[in-house]
This record gives sequence, structure tokens and C-alpha cells, in this order.
Amino acid sequence: MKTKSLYSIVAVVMTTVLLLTACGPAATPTEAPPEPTSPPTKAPTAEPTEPPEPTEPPAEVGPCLIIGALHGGPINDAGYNQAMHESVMAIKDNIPCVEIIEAENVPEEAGATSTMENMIQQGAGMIIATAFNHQYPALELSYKYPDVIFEHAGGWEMGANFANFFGEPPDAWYIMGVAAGLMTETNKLGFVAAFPLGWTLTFANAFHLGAASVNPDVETTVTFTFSWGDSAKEADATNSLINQGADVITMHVDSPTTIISTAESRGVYSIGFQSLHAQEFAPEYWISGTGYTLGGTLTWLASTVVDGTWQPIFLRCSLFDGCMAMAPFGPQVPQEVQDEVLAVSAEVEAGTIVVFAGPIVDQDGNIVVAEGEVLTDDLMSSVDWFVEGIIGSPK
Amino acid sequence: MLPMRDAIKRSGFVRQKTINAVVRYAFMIVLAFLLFGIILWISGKDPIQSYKDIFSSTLGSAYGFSEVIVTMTPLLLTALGVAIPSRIILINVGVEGQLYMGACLATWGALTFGDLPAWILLPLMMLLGMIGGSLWAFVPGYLRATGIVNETITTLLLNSVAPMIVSFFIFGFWHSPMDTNKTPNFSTSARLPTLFNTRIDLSLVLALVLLTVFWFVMKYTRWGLEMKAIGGNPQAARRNGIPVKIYLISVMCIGGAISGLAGMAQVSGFYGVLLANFSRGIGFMGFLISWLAGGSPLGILLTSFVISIIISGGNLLQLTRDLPYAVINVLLAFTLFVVLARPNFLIQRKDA
Amino acid sequence: MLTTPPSASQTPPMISMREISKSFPGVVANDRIDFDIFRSEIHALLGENGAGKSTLMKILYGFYRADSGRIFLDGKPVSIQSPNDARALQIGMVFQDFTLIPAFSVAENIALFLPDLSTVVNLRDVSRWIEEMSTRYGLRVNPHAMVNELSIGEQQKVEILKLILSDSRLLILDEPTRVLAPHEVDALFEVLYSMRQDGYAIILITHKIKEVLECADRITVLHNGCVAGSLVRSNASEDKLVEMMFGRKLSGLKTGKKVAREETALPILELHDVYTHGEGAETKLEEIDLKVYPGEIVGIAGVSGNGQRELGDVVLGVIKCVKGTKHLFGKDVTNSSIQKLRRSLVSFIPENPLTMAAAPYLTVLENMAVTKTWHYALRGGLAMDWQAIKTDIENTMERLGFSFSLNIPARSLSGGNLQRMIIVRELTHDPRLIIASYLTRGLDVQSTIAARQALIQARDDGAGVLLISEDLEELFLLSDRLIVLYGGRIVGSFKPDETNFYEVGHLMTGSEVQDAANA
Amino acid sequence: MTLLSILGVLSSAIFSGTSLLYTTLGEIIDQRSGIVNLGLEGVMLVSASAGFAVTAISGNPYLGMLVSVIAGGLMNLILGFLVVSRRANQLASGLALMFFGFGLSAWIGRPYVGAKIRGLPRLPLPGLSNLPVLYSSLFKFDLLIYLVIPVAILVWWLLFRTRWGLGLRAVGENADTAFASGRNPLLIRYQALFAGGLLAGLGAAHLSIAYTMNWTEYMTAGRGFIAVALVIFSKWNPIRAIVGALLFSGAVAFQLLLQSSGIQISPFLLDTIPYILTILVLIIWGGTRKHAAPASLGRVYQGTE
Repeated sequence: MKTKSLYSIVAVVMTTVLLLTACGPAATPTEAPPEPTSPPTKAPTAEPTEPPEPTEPPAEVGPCLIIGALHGGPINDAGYNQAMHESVMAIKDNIPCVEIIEAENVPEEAGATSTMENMIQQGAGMIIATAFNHQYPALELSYKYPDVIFEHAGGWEMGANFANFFGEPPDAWYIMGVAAGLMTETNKLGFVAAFPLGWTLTFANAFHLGAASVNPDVETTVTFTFSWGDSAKEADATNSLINQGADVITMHVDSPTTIISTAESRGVYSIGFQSLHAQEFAPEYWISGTGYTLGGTLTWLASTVVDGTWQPIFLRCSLFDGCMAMAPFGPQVPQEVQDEVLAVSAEVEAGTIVVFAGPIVDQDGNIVVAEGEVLTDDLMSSVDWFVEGIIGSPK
Repeated sequence: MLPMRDAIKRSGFVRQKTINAVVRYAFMIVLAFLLFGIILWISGKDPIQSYKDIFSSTLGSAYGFSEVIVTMTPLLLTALGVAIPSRIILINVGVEGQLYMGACLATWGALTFGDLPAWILLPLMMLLGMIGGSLWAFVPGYLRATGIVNETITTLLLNSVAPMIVSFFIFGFWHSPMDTNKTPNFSTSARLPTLFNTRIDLSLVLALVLLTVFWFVMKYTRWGLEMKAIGGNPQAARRNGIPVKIYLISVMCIGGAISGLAGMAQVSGFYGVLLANFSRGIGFMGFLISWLAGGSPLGILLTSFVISIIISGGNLLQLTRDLPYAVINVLLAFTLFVVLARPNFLIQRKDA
Repeated sequence: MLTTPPSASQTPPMISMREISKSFPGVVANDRIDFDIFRSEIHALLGENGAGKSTLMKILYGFYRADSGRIFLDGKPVSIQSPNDARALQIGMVFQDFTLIPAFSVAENIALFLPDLSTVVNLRDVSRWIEEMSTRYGLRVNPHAMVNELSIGEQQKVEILKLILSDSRLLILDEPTRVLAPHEVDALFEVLYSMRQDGYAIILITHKIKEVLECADRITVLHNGCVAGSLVRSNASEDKLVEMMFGRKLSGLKTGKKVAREETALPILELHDVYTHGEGAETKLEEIDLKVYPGEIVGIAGVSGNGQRELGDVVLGVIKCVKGTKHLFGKDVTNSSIQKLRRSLVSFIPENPLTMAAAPYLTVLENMAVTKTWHYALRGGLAMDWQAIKTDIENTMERLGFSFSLNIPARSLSGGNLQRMIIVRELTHDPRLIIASYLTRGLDVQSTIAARQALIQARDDGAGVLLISEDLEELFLLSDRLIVLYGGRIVGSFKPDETNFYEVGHLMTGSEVQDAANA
Repeated sequence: MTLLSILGVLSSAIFSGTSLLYTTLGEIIDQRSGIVNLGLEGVMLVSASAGFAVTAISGNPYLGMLVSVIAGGLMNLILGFLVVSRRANQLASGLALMFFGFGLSAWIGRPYVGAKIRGLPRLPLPGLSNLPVLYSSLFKFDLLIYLVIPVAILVWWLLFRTRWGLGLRAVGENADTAFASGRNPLLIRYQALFAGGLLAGLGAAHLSIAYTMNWTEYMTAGRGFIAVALVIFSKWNPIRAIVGALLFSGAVAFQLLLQSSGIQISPFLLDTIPYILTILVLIIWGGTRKHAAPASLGRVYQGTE
């Protein structure tokens, strides 16, 4: 039953995608993304109750809940914002009585306040803020509007009516690293990142650890563009990495399209992140990728708001909880590689592989995670080192 | 003492002119709204509903109105930073950069002396903000006064440098690995107090006071008279014994200082944190406002208010009319175009 | 391109201007002027500044339109509405301020004006034409040089070449020698002679009698907008021309007696061996020694462009001395700011009140206050004492008998009133040194008398006055001492009753500099 | 640092310098006629979004390129209307145009964010096809890159070797003299702006259709202002602009190379180089009083009345 509901969410996400692309530019290839290879799923670990059945629409006219969702970027960016947008829209599909008002390209920090205020003026009873920099404005507003529930993606603050939810990408990154390590011929991997943030470094570390686990000779070069959305700089960085011999490119930026397109045009493999749509941009040299699929989680959260049982929970759920999904392998990925990656994935799920289990040595040879210890979530967010084998400066 | 008769006569003169100007501007703004309405209509949106949204969300509620004021406050300051130098024919396109440098130095103060009580820390931050802004204005001012490079081009170029310097400090020294492109949140004592339980902060009072001071200085004081003389004819002013060079440098610095104050107010009041690229063009907007207002304090107030209604009303347009937020720039630009296309309506002293 | 010139001077005139009249607000610049120019002729148009020479020629060049009168080309009436029309009729003009583009090369500047320039410009061809022409007429310039690297003399050559190459047959040169060194003047005349050989008609606008007598075939003298006479060179003499230029009726005028002042007092102003840089269009001052004593009016005679304006600016501190010293009341003020000099009660009435003294958009009252802001500041500058300004100004206005409204913008004043405004302002605060350029320019007869009276009164109160003018009548009338400037140097110094118009006129026009340079 | 990585810097500089160079060439034409176009940022954005949208709809990048170019020309004509016909202030008009571009491009481009397009195809440099793929792929350029240097030379030729260019430069130096030589300064300024807009459109097309194959709001990220700086840096000369554009974009590429060698120079300080260099160059010229700027740059031509 759990499985079934999650499948239905996936289906809903796909339908939304279809609808969106159909509404979009007429000539855009509107082929639906192939079905994600859904690993065996389980309920989010932090989830205290079962995800509910989709609620029946209430008889009375008017929405049972107005949700205001705000995104930092455009909701059709084939990246983070689109993933978040689709997750939010999944609520509507599962709980039809819900009404959603959405805002994209919302300014950072205090600029978001007026957008949220406007949403609340419009009757929003729940605010979902998906941009990192909307955490504090949302938290502040939560004091002002104690009756409105605020959910923020990817932060850490908690309050009486304010909570955080997010996926847990490091495992996914490790698995992608394995795929990259198996596919590379030059033993050089390229990672284009926006900013040297704790989480970004953690992703790059996980990616490299995965690659190195199957290919000890592999090197990962990390380049920062210092912008979440300067496409030209992303293209520059991608080219620079390829010119230095990298033959697998992955990224942590808002919209992966430019990087993947650039890699594809140079005949270099790419691995996507943020949204499963990324694969559309690399028909030939796609290896795989992961994206956020938080529709189920959000649906559940919204349902608790509807029925009044909402609790402030710090919610993190992983690839194996359905909060993230793996994209299908590209045409050039041999079956053996696919099998091996899936096998690693199963091991990670089973807990036989722990990504950040000590001993972990950084670039300078210092032991950053001692033998027998595991890097905790708190520390992952403020990592300021690269593991041995990564080229680049973590600053 | 001022001769009363004269003062009344003079202010009466201004008042008539002001009324005429307001009527003309109102007409032009209506025209801009019509143009934008046509575009909305063509793209299948209901223009009347859209305008209703804009106005109801801004002027229709106390909250909406307060947000208009919040949007307006930094524009007042940046426009003032342009208007003051413009009175002696200095074209300060560099408010954007001065704003960033003000914010940068003020942030340094906030992060370094965060433990100080507000009554010391805030004035200190203001001072630092003004120093930052005026340093950034001093270079163009000096180069202009010595006749080496025209200030327009240097201020413009320095605009692009300042945000990078801010980013350099944020990413090099100030940000924590958990956060993205910003400093840690300021301590409470480094935040400008807010007013009326809204997001309006003390910088509004500051801006209004400065506008009044500017008006007073230009109208009544010796320095205002000397500036008007320079603005009216720099060549003659020099022969009339007014120290033009000193004015060029110091007025440019004052413009920079006020822009820097705007930056300080943004980080200390509005954001409470220094973000990379926080300005989103308010410096350039200030330049346009000052230009449209002909550098007059009352004009700046009115123009900023109208522009702020458009900017802050655009916010709701996105929620209710499904238009991208940036579209409001089109309405804004239409307003600017219409006004710019009628230069004879502006004050004539601004012959380029 | 060049045809053999008709050498006969008996042929009908190339251009005839008949009954040309043109007035500007307040001034009749040309009053029914007849003027002829023949082919193969150098025709000098002589007159003081303001005599109407430039206006007449700008009418011929289509820059102005005459109020009445007709122009004939080879006997046929033509209509010249714009410089384009003039050029189509092969009329070209070299202005005092060259219209060359400094950032362009010589060839580009000339190509711009070529009537049949091809779509793709072949600068090599243009350069070849330039070289051909410049060899032919001795106008040596490098076609590839940038104009901003050329000397003024070379730029003038380019202007002339530009006209020749754009097929002009009539060349109007507006004071071509004003900016030239003596040897350059000779070279220019050589060019003009050879062009005359080739049938070109050349009009030379000038006020320099010596040059006219040297190179012109015919001379037309204008005075106050009328033709004072037209004669061939053989009939002309220096005395005759000076008389025609400065007006017959004034020739016998003797200046009124003034009380001679003791020269033992400390001079108010003393310039010693002053040299200036002469940047841009400025005339370079050289070796200026000048003293102004209390209670004396020192008249500076000279045709504009010979350094009078620069002299006034040096005294006021607008132009820095590169050599020499400047003392005010015995104190060294060589490097003092304008403000300091103004505070030491130096006042300045410039030649052009609109651009050099007034801010057009400020009210008259505000304009009155700007030279003395410190004086009228109240409470440390927080307010201005407008009442005091008004009282002071009204007193001076009453004294001078001037009256104009105080609360309107200065730009709405007429030229004459603007000049009155500046005179009132500069004479209000009992100045000790007054630099007055073209004091009575634009004033009507009554105001002229009043302004002169005010100056004399200031002198009698012990002020020193530096009176810069081209108007000999005025200078002779007012000056206690007369100094003549020519080419940036002092070429004569007299008591007015020890000299006469002819001598000063000669010195001003540089006709006998050698003889008179004994000052 | 290998040969590959050094060639890589060159290749990156060419790729990212192309749009900068086109835009700079356009601004050179504008400024040579006496008009400062501060709205470049907006012009580029509208061009990039329009071109991208058409490419996404039609699937034909060349059609998109064409639309992009025309959009650039039209945007500049708006500026022309304001500053030439209405004699409005150039700086204010340019900034207004910039805001207009922000809004309009967001509107046009919104449905196409994240759309996948077939970008301008990349064609290998002839003769290099025998090299290993890594090398040859460095120099597989699209049409716009191959055209950029010829276009720069063409612009130079137009400005310095044709009657039109002579008149255009004369208008920028002294509109009255140009008028006196029988030219119509207003018409010439319109022509210059249109031509400049076309080139800015090419630059924008390269950015969105060829290089990033992507549209995002404000994707120019200040390149319009860099172009303005570059115009000054290259002394309003199209040939120098080639060097300048390569230098400025090469600095970015070099910084990325250093980064991936583990050497971190603050990219922000590096990004200030174009502006700082330009200011220094201006100071040096100012000191020697050798101004290369068109003399009536920024001035309103009042006409003959």
C-alpha cells in the first residue's frame, strides 16, 4: 500500500510533467522522461505516521487549504525549482481540495517577505518556501502569523509553526559517483558547483568517494562559478573541465541544462542533479542522475495541516524513502555498469555501505573522520574540506 | 531674517510650477499605464483586473501601504545621492556602487562590533556606510575636478566593481559554510529599529530628514546658493570666486555618502544581513528617479512613491495574474519612456 | 578641376551683393551694404570688431539670411539659404574657429567635404589629391597626420585645402592671420597669391591694416554696419584706412582733462614679467609688466584675440602665471585663488556677461549675491540675508540710475540689462580693483554714460580700474593711462593726451609695431 | 599545466568572448555616432530571449538567430526614438531601456526556461579533424564564432573606409560639422543605433542559442556593462576590441583553470579587472590629454535651429 501510493505520486509527477511540457513551447520535444528506476521504497524515516490516503474533496465550496509556495528561480528550469514546483503540485493532485498559489523568481531574504505576506493576505494557511535564502524571512513571519504553517526546504531552523523538510542527497551522490567511476576513461571527473558551501562540498566528497570506491585512480576536479544561475559561466567552467581531460561532468547549480548541453555538445558524459528532467538535455552521453521528488512528503505534510495534526518535525528523507529518485541510465551505459550501480545502491540502502564512514582523509592528508566514526548531518552542512583525490580549493 | 513678502512670492512661484509638473506627470503615467494595459490585453490578461490588483495590494490596505513605503525608502536615499551632485552638473551614475560600498563597510562594523549597544553601533554603522559610499565617490569626484576623467564614465565603471568587492568579502571572510551568499545575521543591536510594527524602519525618517535638509540647504543657505551658481554656470561661478573644484569633490562625496547610507540602511534595516548582489538595481532606479524629478526634493518624494507603487504592486500581479515578477519592469520602463520622451516637460536646466 | 583663370579684372564681378541689410535684436549689423568680388582678386574686408564684416560674409555663406538685399553670381540672382547652397555655388568659408574634426586625419577631414566621394573611401586617392594641391599652392601638410597634432597654421592650411578640393572658387577667410606667427602670415599670403593666379576669388576679413596693404587688391572698409569706403590698394594708405575704420567724426576728438594722480602711492596691482601658457585657444601672454595705482583708470587697448581677455583673467587668477609675479596691495597673490582675490575687493566685469558672469536660471537677486556669499551669509551660512543684498543692490542701482526687476531669472533679461546687472553687482561693494572688459557693450547711450560715470566715480574714490576695450573713443575718454596689447605683448603705454587715435590704431593693428615699441 | 589546458583557455576565451565581442562592436558603432547605450544589458536580454524562444518553437537556430538580431535592432531603435528624436538624456534613456529589457525578456522567455533547443551546430576547423577528439573538439566552433573576426574587420572597414563610416564618425565627433558637410546627423544616429543593435543581437544570440543553449532571466549577468568598459578599453576601435574581448574572457577562463589546479584566486577580484584596467587606461589618457572618445559622445544634437 505504501508502495502503491508512492507509485501513484510518481505517476502524478509524470502527468504534471506531461501537462507542463504540453503547455510549453509547441516544438519542444515533449517526450516524457522514462520511468525512473525506482529503488525499493520505504516510508520516510522521520515520518511519525503513515502517509494518508488521498483525501476526498470536501463537499463545501472553497478550498480546504490554500498553500502558498514560493521559489527562488523559475519553475520550469529543469533544475531545482522545477523539482520543487512539481513536488508542490503533487499536493494538488493528491488532495484536490487544496488550492495552490505559487510565486517564482522571488527575491532573496527580506525581499521574500512581501510575497509571503501577500500569500497570507490571499488566505494561505500553509507556506512552502523552497529557496534556501527564504528561511529567515519565513521564520520571522511565522512569529507574526502563528496560525499559518511554514515549511521550508533545506534549512535547519525550527519553530512552533515553522519546520524544515528536505531530501538527503549524499547517498545518491555516492551512487552517482560509482557510475561515474565506472564510466570514465580518462579517470578524470568534473564537478561544476555554484558556491563552496558545506553541502556542496559534501556532495562532491560523496561523489568522489563513490567513484574512488570502484576506480582508485580517479580524480575529481571541482570548479566554482560563484553564481547559482550564470549560464555562460557554467558553460565556461564546463569547457574548462573538459579541456583538462574530464570525461564525466556533474554539477550542483540551480539549473543543470547549460552544463549538460555543453558536455553533450563536446561528447562528454554527464550526470544530472536536482531534477529528473535533466536527462532530456543529454540524449546520447547521459549516464544517470538524481532529482528531488518530494511530492509524497509534501502531500503528507499538507494533509496533516488539513486535518489539523501538523507537528513541527525536522524532516529529512532519502533516495530510498522516495524523496529523491534516480533517472534511468543513458544509452551508452553498459548493462554491467548498470547492474553494479544498482547493486551499490542496494548496499547503501541496506546500510552495508555508509558513505561517510571513517577513516576519511582530506586533500592535505589530515584525517577528518576517524576510523569507526561517521560524519553526522550537522557536520555535513558545514564541511570545509575536500576528500583526498579531489582537485580544487574548498574555499 | 527672511523677508516674508519675498519668501511667499518665491514659494508661490514654485508652487504653481509644482502643480503644473504634477499634472503633467500624472498624465504621462496614465499614458504609460494605457500602453502597458494594451500589452497585457494582447497577451490575454485582463488589464483592469491587473491594475485593480496593483492598487488594492498597495494602497488598499495598511500593510500594502507600509510595503510601498518600505520599497520607497532606499529609493529616496539613492535618488538623493544622484540629485545632490546633479545640482552642480555632476552626473553620478555610480549610486549602485556607492550603495554597495556603504553596505560593505557598515557590515564590517556590524560584524566586528556586534556586541556594542545599538545607540553606539548604529551611528557607527551609519558613519561607516557614509565613509564607504563617499570613498567610492571621491575617486570620480577627484578625477573630474582635476579634469582627468569625466565622472560619468568612472562612476559607471566603479558600479560594476563594488558588488564584486562585497562578494569578495562575503565569500572570502564573512560567510559561514552553511550559508550561501551572505554574512551571518546581524545582531539585534545592529538592526535599525522598525516603526509602527511594520517593516518600515528608521531609515525612512533619515531619508525624509535628509530630503528636507537638502531642500533647506538649496533654498536658504549660502552653500545652496553657491551650488546653484555652479550648476547654473560653472564658468561664471569660477570667475565669481566660488571654489568650484572643492565643491566638485565634496558634493560628489556627499552624494556618495548618502548612497552609502542607503546601503547601510538596506543591510541594517531591510535585510539584517549582507547578501551578495542585494541591490537589484535600486541605485540605477535612484538615478532615474532623480532624473525624472529634476533633482527636486518634492519631486523625488512623489516619483519614488509612484515607482514604489508599481514595484510593490507587481508582486501581487504574479500571484493573481500569473505574470512573471520581472514584467513589472516593463510597466516601469513605459513610465520612464513616456517621461523621457517629453524632455521639455522636465526642468530646462538639465540641458545635456 | 582647375581651369585657366580669366585674368582680366574688367570682367563683371563674380559675386555682387546689393543692399544687404541684417539686424539682430538691438543691433543693425549690416545696413544696405553693397559689395563686389571679382575673380582673381584678393579683396580685404576691413573693420573693427562689430563693424559687420563677419555678418556680411556669413550671409554670403548662407549661415545667416539677410533681412533684405540680393546676391548675384555672374550677374544672375541666386538664393543662398544654407551653407550647402553656398558650397553648391562654389563659395567656401574658413571660420575663425576651425571646423576641422581634431580626431580625424587631414585626409579624412577633407574627404568628409568632398562632393563626389565614393561609397568606399579610398583615402590614398584623397591623399594624392591633397599632395597635388599642396605642392601646387605651397600648402604643405601631411595628409595622414591627425588634425589634433597640427599647429594652428597647419590646420588653417587644411581648411583652405578642404575648400580648394571641394571645388570652391570663392574663399572667404575670417581673420586668417589672427592665429598665425609672422612667418606663417607670409607663407599664407604666398598661397593666396598663387591661388589668385589660378583665378580664385579670395575675401580676407581682417582688422590689420598692414596686412591689407601688403596683400589685398581691393579693400572695402566697414564701419558700424555701413560701407565706409571701397578702394583699390594703390589709392589706400594707412592713415586713410585708420580714419575709415574708426570713423571720421571721431578723429578730432580730444579727451577731457583728468586730475593726474600721484604715482608715489603703493600700486594696487603690480604684474611683473608675467608669462602664461596659452592653452588651447588662449593667447599667450609674454613679458607683461603692469602697475595700476589707486585712483587711476588704465585702459587696455587691443583688438580682441591679442591678449586682453587673458590679461583680465590673469589678474583675476583664472589663468595661472607660468612665470612672473602678481602683487595686490604689495602682497604676493601670484598663486592665490579667485575667491581670495575677490575677497580682497577685486571685481570683474567680463566681456560676455551671459557666459562668464551670470547663471541664467538663477534669479537676478541670486546672481547678485553669488560673488559675495560670505558677506551675506547669516548664522554661519544657514541663511542668506536677502534683505541686505536687496538694499545694497538697490542703492547701487539708484546711484547708477539703472533699474531692472530682481525676482526674475537672469536669462529673461535683455543683453543690455544683463550687462547692467553685472555692472551693478561688481560696483556694489566699493571694489578696490575693477577689471572691466567691454564695459559698455550692449548698453544704450544713457546707460553707457551712467556706467562710465560709475567707473570714474569709483576711480575718484580711490579704486584702480583696468579698462579693457577695443573702443578707442571710450579708452581715450576714460583712461588715465593707456596700454596697447598686440600679440600678447605690451606694445605701447601712453597718457591719452600725449597720443592720438592714429598712433594707437597703428599699434593695435600691428602696422608699425617696430617703431612704437619703445614703451 | 598541459598543452591541452592552455589551448583550452584559448578555446574557452573564444567561446565566451564571442558574444562580448559582438556586443562591443555594436556599442562601438553606437558610440562612434555619439550615443552611449547603457541599455545594452536589456537589449541583449531581449535578443537572447526572443532568439531562444523562436529557436525553441521552430527548432531552427538560424531562424532564432535572425529574430535575435532583429530584436536587438528594434530595441536600439527605441533608444533612438528617445535620444535622437526626443532629445532625451542618453544615460537615463539607456537605463530605462535596461529595465525594459529585464521585464520584456522575462516575459518573452518565461515559457522557454528549461526548454531544450538544438543550438547552432558546431563545425570543426578544417584540417584539425585528424587530431584526437579532445583537441579537435576544442576548436569545433559554431558559425557565429567563425564570423566574429570577419565581422569585426567589416565593422572596422565600414567605419574607417566607407563614406557612411566617415559620416558616422563625423557625427560622433561634431554633429554640426557633419551637418555642414551635407549629412543628416539624426538619420545617421538612427542607422548607427540600428546597426549596433543588430550586432548586440548577434552577441545575445551566441550567448543563448549557441553557447549556453539556455535561457534564464538576467543571463547576461553584467556583460552589457563589460562591453561598455571594453569599448573604452579598446579605444573605440573594432580591431582592438578583438584583443580586449579575448583578454577579458581569457581572464575568466584562466581563473577557472587555476581553480581546477587547486589555486584559488578570488574570482570576484578577477572580475573587477576589466573595469579597473579601463579606469586606469582612462586616467593615463586623461593625464596625457589624449582623448580617444568621440568628442560629442553623450551630447544631444539640437539641430540647426
